[in-house]
Amino acid sequence: MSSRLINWFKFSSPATFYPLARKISVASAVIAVVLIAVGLYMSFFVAPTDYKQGEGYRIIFVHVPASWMSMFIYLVMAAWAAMGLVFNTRLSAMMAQALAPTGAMFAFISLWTGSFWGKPMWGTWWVWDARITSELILLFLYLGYMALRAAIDDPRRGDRASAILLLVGVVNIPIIYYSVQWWNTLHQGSTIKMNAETTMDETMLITMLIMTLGFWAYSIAVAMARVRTVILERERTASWVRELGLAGS
Amino acid sequence: MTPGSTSPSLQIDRLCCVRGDRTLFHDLSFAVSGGELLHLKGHNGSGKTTLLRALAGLLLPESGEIRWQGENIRALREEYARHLLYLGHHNGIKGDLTAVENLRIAAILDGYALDEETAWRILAEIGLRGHEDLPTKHLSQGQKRRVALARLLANRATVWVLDEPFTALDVAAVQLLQDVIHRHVADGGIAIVTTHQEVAMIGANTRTIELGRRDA
Amino acid sequence: MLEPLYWIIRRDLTIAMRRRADVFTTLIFFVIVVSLFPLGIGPEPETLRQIAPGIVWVGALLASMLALEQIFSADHRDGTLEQMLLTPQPVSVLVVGKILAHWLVSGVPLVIMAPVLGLQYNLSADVLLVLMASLLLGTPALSLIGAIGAALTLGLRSGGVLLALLVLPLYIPVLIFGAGAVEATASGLGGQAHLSMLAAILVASLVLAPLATAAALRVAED
Amino acid sequence: MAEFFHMGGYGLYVWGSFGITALCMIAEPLLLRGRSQSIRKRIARMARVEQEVQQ
Repeated sequence: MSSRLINWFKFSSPATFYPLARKISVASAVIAVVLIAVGLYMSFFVAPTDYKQGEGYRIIFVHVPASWMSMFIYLVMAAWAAMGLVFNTRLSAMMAQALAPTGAMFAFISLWTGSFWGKPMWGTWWVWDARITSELILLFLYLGYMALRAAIDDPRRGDRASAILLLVGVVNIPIIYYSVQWWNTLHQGSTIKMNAETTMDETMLITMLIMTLGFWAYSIAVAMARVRTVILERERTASWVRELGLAGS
Repeated sequence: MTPGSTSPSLQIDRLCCVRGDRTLFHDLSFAVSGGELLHLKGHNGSGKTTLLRALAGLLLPESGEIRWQGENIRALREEYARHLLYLGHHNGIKGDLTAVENLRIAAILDGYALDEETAWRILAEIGLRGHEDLPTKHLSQGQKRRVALARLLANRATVWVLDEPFTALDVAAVQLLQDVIHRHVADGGIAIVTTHQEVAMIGANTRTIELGRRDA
Repeated sequence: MLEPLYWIIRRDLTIAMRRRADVFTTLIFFVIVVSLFPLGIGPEPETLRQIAPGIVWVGALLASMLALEQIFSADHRDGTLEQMLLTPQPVSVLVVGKILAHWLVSGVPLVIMAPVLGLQYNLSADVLLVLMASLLLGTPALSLIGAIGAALTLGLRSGGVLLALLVLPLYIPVLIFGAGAVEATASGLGGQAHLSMLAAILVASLVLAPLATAAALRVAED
Repeated sequence: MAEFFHMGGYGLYVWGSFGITALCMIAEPLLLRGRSQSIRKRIARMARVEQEVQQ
């Protein structure tokens, strides 16, 4: 009996999740729009000018949330991957798959805005700073994951292989980060901190938190929308997909 | 053979395998016990190879269980492998090693020692006299298959899972292989065999399952 | 557990000895890549001495990665890999054996060759010694980590390039501590700390990487 | 207003950062929409073909 239940669970969970994902996606999208609008308003009109970095510091309101999201999404993907490997559920692998492009995008935004912040502050577009270098490596890890997924035709093999890669990556991230930091201190890296927490004004902190929450909601909205597409792509022959009656929509 | 009085048994419970978009079989259930020969038939693409790979534990089924002595083979892993001999489409022999070396390495990895003398005797029995110490890449297709099949004579596994064992074999070898399989079954072992050509696998305790009949 | 390990190493070494030409390809690649840099940078001895640790290390890293692509593919093609997954031996032990054999054939020659290449870059004797030590600790770690990537990309169309994309980011710590050890010695700081970090990475990857590789091989043979 | 866009001399950097972020976060949902529509169309087409076959 119990194995029958598991059976049912495995087969129909993408089907039952499909409509649920839509609800989550729409709700998160609304929250994201509101939070990001508030966050942008605060970034430009409420938060005061920094006495050291002038108006240029406002970049951190997108840079820091994007960096946090890029790291956090990788961890979430790894957690889904582990679940998928242990319980052999397809949906968890699909969730990891759906999150990857968004995570990679945030890693890219983090690098881009970091570079735009560094140019006026340090005078160069690129500095081999420990954080920036680690973020670059994180982007490589995302790209590797997506490339591996794309290279494997059988989706189930793709699920399991990319899950292993994610877990290997997540074990390695602290080691990579530590080694990059070691390397950086030995080579007299830049001493300027990007988000010097000590000088952070309270409104700045609140603004950053609101932006971060907005990015969170955005990520959930996009990931849920993408997981719906992934489900359709992978389950296109399943009877429940045919019964959706997608014609016209 | 396993010690103790329980007869070996392999149970397949509501097995379902998917390849890409295609469901190869769905809710497939059957059981095989010691002294039985299971002959799997089916057209190309009906999922015979997939089923055998699942039975060997190489392939993770979409759902359902395969149980050896009542326990899921996924949980048993190495313990199940001890009782299993799988022969797939590939011969599983290294072209740079000789037949004797191939046979001995396979034996050691399977967990038992095979001395040089026995290896030579087995290879002679299977009709490779004079080719024993030649790198197997110099052998013909049929001879390579014989090297792979020599493992059947050396092995002590209970469950034989053989995927198309008769391909590339001549009439004499087919006869020999049939005898070996029937002897194994008569000794209380299990043999699960696929063929697509009509090789007479009939003997005592032979059961035939045809895959791909019902449309999944 | 040690007996199958011994036999798998013996098996792979026997095969490698019977196709000796393959062994030299990796080594020649290493020599050529490292010799290319002075041609691109200029023969200034001081500049070369400064960048030597990085170049020799990156060269060794690329050579070891290229060699790794082959570690499982032959066994995958002829079906011996699936037989290995079906033996009563723990797959991770067999994987360790295969990696060790592979390292003996492709990694050790790099370690031996490195000081010769170091001479091209005017490195002093004690620096060369540390270079060898760092490679001796580092290349097996590279093989262990790279084997995960080789198993994940087994049988895929774009295997080689994909392997590089997956594995190179994971190689970064080994590169940092490996080249760092040599550089620290050259600048008189001493490379002890770096070498012990390398040893720690080697031990960690010896414990963890074979498990991941074994899991990846099971997936690849699915 | 001009002063606001000038950002105390940091205009290029601030707007370059916020701009690319906005671009990415608007482009991603749009691209996703395209992908979703193409698979929906394909499923609808498959369903039509199936119906025709049945008739």
